[in-house]
Amino acid sequence: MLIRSIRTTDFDALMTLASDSGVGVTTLPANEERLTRRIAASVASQAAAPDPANSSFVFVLENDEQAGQVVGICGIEGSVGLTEPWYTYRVGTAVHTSREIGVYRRLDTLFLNNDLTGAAELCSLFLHPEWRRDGNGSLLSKSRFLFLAEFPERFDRRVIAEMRGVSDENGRSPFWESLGRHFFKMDFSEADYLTGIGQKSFIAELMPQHPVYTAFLSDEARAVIGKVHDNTLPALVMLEGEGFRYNNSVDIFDAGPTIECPLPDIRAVRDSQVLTAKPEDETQGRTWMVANRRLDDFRVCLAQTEPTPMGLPLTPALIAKLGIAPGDSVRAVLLSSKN
Amino acid sequence: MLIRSIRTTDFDALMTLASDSGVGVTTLPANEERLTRRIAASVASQAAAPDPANSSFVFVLENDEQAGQVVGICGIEGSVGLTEPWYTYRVGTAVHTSREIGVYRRLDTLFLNNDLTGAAELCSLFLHPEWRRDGNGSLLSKSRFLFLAEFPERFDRRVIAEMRGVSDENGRSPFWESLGRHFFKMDFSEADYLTGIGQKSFIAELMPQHPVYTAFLSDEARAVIGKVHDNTLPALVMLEGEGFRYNNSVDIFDAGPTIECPLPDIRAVRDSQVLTAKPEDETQGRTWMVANRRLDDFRVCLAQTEPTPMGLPLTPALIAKLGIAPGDSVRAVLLSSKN
Amino acid sequence: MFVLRSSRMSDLPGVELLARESPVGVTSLPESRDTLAGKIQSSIDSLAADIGFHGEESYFFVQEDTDSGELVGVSAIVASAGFNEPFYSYRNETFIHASPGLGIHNKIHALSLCHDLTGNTLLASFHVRPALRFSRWSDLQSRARLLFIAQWPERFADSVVSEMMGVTRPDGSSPFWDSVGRRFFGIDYQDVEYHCGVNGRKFIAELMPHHPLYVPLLADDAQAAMGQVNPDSEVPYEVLTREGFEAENYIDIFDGGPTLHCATRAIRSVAQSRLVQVAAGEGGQGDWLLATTRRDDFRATVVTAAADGERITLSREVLDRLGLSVGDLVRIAPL
Amino acid sequence: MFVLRSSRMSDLPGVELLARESPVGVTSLPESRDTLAGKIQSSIDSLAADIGFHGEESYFFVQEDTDSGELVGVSAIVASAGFNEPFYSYRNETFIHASPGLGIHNKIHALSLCHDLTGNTLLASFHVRPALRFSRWSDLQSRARLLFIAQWPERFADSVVSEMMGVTRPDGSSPFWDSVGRRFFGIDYQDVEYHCGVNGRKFIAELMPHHPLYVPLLADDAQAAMGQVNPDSEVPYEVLTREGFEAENYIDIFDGGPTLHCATRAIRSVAQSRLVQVAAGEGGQGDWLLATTRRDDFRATVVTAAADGERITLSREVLDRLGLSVGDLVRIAPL
Repeated sequence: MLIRSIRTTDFDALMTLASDSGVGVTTLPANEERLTRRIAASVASQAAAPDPANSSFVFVLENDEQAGQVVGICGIEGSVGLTEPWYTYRVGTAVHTSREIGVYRRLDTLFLNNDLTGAAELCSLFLHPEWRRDGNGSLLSKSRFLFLAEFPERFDRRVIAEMRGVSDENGRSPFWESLGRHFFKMDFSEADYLTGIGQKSFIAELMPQHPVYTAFLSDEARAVIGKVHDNTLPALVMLEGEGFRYNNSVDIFDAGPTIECPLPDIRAVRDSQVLTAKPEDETQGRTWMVANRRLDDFRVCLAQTEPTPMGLPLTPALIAKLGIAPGDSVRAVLLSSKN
Repeated sequence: MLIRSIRTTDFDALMTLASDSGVGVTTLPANEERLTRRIAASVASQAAAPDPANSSFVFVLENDEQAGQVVGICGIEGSVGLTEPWYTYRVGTAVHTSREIGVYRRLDTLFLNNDLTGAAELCSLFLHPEWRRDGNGSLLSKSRFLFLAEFPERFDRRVIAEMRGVSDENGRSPFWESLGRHFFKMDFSEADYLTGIGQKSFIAELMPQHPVYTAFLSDEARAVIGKVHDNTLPALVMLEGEGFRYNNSVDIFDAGPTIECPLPDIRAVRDSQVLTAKPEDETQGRTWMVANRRLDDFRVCLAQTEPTPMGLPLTPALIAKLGIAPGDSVRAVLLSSKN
Repeated sequence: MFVLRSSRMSDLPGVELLARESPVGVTSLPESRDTLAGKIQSSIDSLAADIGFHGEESYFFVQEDTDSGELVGVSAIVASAGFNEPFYSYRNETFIHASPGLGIHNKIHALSLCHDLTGNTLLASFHVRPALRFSRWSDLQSRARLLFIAQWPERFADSVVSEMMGVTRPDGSSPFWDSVGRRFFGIDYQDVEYHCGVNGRKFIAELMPHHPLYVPLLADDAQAAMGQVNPDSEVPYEVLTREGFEAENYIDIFDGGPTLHCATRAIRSVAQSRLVQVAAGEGGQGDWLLATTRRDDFRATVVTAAADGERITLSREVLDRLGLSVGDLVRIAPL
Repeated sequence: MFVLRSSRMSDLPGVELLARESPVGVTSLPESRDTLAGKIQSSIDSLAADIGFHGEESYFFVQEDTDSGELVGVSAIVASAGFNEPFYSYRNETFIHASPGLGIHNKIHALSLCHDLTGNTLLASFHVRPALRFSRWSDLQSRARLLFIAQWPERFADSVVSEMMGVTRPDGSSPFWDSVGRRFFGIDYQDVEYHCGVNGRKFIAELMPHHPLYVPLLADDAQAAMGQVNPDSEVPYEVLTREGFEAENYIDIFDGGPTLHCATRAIRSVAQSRLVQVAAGEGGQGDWLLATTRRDDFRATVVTAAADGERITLSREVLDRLGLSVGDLVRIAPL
């Protein structure tokens, strides 16, 4: 399996992949015009001056053993909210006390804000269900950290990831039913889709602008604030393992948590090393992610190996797959902090 | 020099010390009744059930070579805001855009909130000016982390510290002049004093309850949001070295930053070790803080030593000063991560 | 015959009986002897003082059955609502949330805590014996205050407000309170009404929401209770809406009952009242609300009598009961 | 003589000249031929339509010098302010921040963006030639609209509002805008007025502050400009305050000028207007505002004539200029 920069020729494969994606993955809707734009943006980002405002990188997971079939996608935005406002709710606390009548009340509040404006974002993660095995999910998600480690000047120092919130098998979000529906008069999936295709101005137009006391929401809605969908739990655990933390920011539609980590503190960024690719016919050891350090044709593979003082042993096949020559440098990190 | 739990008999020494304290140290006003209460609370906390709500510990720095003169003080609250609301401003971002007329505006906002309710607080730090040397300041401040490490169940997991904001030599705060004065119709020092003596209900009564756009504040006021007083810079640097971070919470009066760190992530907590006190006539090595692990008569000293597999070498004099016997266990950590 | 007059300290036992009988939502009439005595004393002091501009005065009136001497009703005027502390209301706000692109145009209602009515003159403490409800004597109890205001306008604000009790359940709980106030106060509706009557309203600033409450998020029965009048307030509500008071903009922060308001000069009994001279005699067809113009001995009643632009003809009994002599000026308004 | 009438498309060149001459703050009268043509067409359509309840109609009137045929003034009525998008104002709010313990009692003023006036009828686009300012003809230009409203009340709301231009500096910039709006829009006052006139007001929802602005935090000259009327708006301000309009509660979100408002039935020219029959003749001392009652040919003027409760006597010239015959009904109000 190979992670590589997206190419214009990936369009058809991506449309197929996108139509398999469900409600909640707002950044990968099955919309031709938007997909075309995303691919073009990623290609343009490679040539752009190193500024977070110019960065919109997308990578694909290719099954290189089966004629280059694209089975997954992931992306990183250098800096969000610079053209359209980026909305989140902040979960805050309001304490009301009166000594005179002996009352102490603590209420949670939701403040609409744009506090995450400017942050880099991990986005667009999607892996075909058949390929959700053998560490492909980890590779797809974490490969981005080697790119961040290699090109930090192209990304904001604050890195965020939006986690899908709780909804039932029909796409019904209890948070939406209790709050958003009153203001948007539409289904959650419709609002989610509109956001996904970049029609965000309706949020400013329709959203409650004043803080909301969660006491006025349904019990089910309160219970899911800051909680992820069961399907997203593995992704959350994985990113927490990399150092990401929930900091009281939640999605305005489904109340899923936004987690964040300073770029240099991400485990796979901090622990990654630059090593020399050392050809060996056979290698063994723990599982490493290995990247080719190239901006224009970035590639990442997994390898069972262990670094030596002479460099990182890699098979010639793997070296070829990375598009490098023996003796070139690579950036590598253990796939997981636990192995 | 010796850090130890405060005692009722320290009252006179503390009144003297308090009257040397200036504007900005709201937690140590020269107020008899309040000092008496603080001492009593600390003594009572030792006997209380282990619950953050019961914890209000105060320690003193004693010059044990000069008849036990008290030259410094520091404290830890187990959980703030449980009787009176604990106010901070959150520095947020509001983005306003209109595609139609091509405008993108990013404005900072100040949201009054009680988000830090429940957190443990480092407080009441004061060291007599003559004794601000030889690492006394570091010892005074950091000794608390050994207490936190020893008795974590008595403190909230979230530990905060309020840093004094910018004011000039006359105690004039530019932030106060631009914001607070309009609502409180009093001097900064008066508001600061009232808060210090626990008269906090006037805040709810007089404070602007709606978010404030910082664009309407003076340039000087905007410039000091989240900034510390020059005199406080060393303390900030020291706490940052221990892992504390600014998270966009500022003081409602002078806009000084509140910094925070999860209790187990504080460097001196995380790296502290429990070792056996091993008597040696002479010891040498780096500078360690050594604590006696006692709740009722907690003591901390500095020692030049290095741990051995047999324990931590300490002179008999130091062991006596800690109020322990040879072979008792102590908790120790390097005074600084850098030495 | 019934006569309304400014209260004296000797009225206290009778006022207490009426307070005990009054519904719990009349916060301005608590069953506390000290509080009631304070209201009477404040009224006595206010009447004695020379006032150039309305301030912290209040006026307390009782209605007496002149045959039995029994008190049958009470009512009061507070010159400035919220003189010492703000007078809180929820303002009904409408936010329009429109997205032309999506063809959506929503009106979202919200309740904002406000002090808009602070400083207005407040009609309060209204209660009459149940047997007199919807009679001319309940009109007297409510409207004699308006003649008092018409007579001494310098003592009152340009606008007058009055809080109507909101709806409660049979057990005395309030659906509006349970969905709204309870979340912030954590105590029962009866308790908060008691605290308000006895301890003043300082704690409201400390406990009430600082941000508008979106109405669609409130419980259905709380939404239904907004602006609804308790059956116990039907009498003053009916009287005051007839006087031109409006109910749309403000509701009570505790029970959601409407707060009526009207520009002073537009109040019917103020606008239509006039000063006439007293003549002695019998007969006449008109029903008149009539009040003396003596601040040291304010009395009012309802009479059926002949009146024109200059004169009203009153029977000997009325003259006696009101302490009037022929030639005195009185203020009258059509009933 | 001057006659006001509903506008026709052939008025466009004359209207353009007046629009060019009008001050920049009259956003409802931009120098855009298309926009002006749209306003005239909308007026023609609105007059032709049968209306049961006020909606998106608007009415556009011009005043003509009947001797020269030259247009000397324009004015308009928008049946429902903010029909398609909310009508924004800043509401003047007062928050009371009191601490009894400290003996502090502050009134803090704040400006809250609101939609309170959405749906009210709006008087807009007023402009007369400078030579006619403060003459009876500027009265005619403004007040003929009120007779129109009185004649067809079902076409209008229960309240009427009108925005007065706020103060500007000699260079055309606005002190209120520079301290307030500019922070959110980042563009010049003239630009925002232009966008409003041409692009509508959708962008306001996107850019305006969502939270109240505390007045003490505004620049001194912005505070001073709140509710102040630009000299160019003195004429309509003077006319409308004479009509009973009030200026206290709302100000314009861009320049801080007052937004006047009045209950429709309380407007003086509405309340005092009456229908009378036309008689032919000369003489008479009264000055009357007079309008036809024909929706398909609305005309109005000011006459000095004799009138009583049933009849007004008009000269042959007036009858001709207004297209009236003896016996026709006209609506008149004292000038």
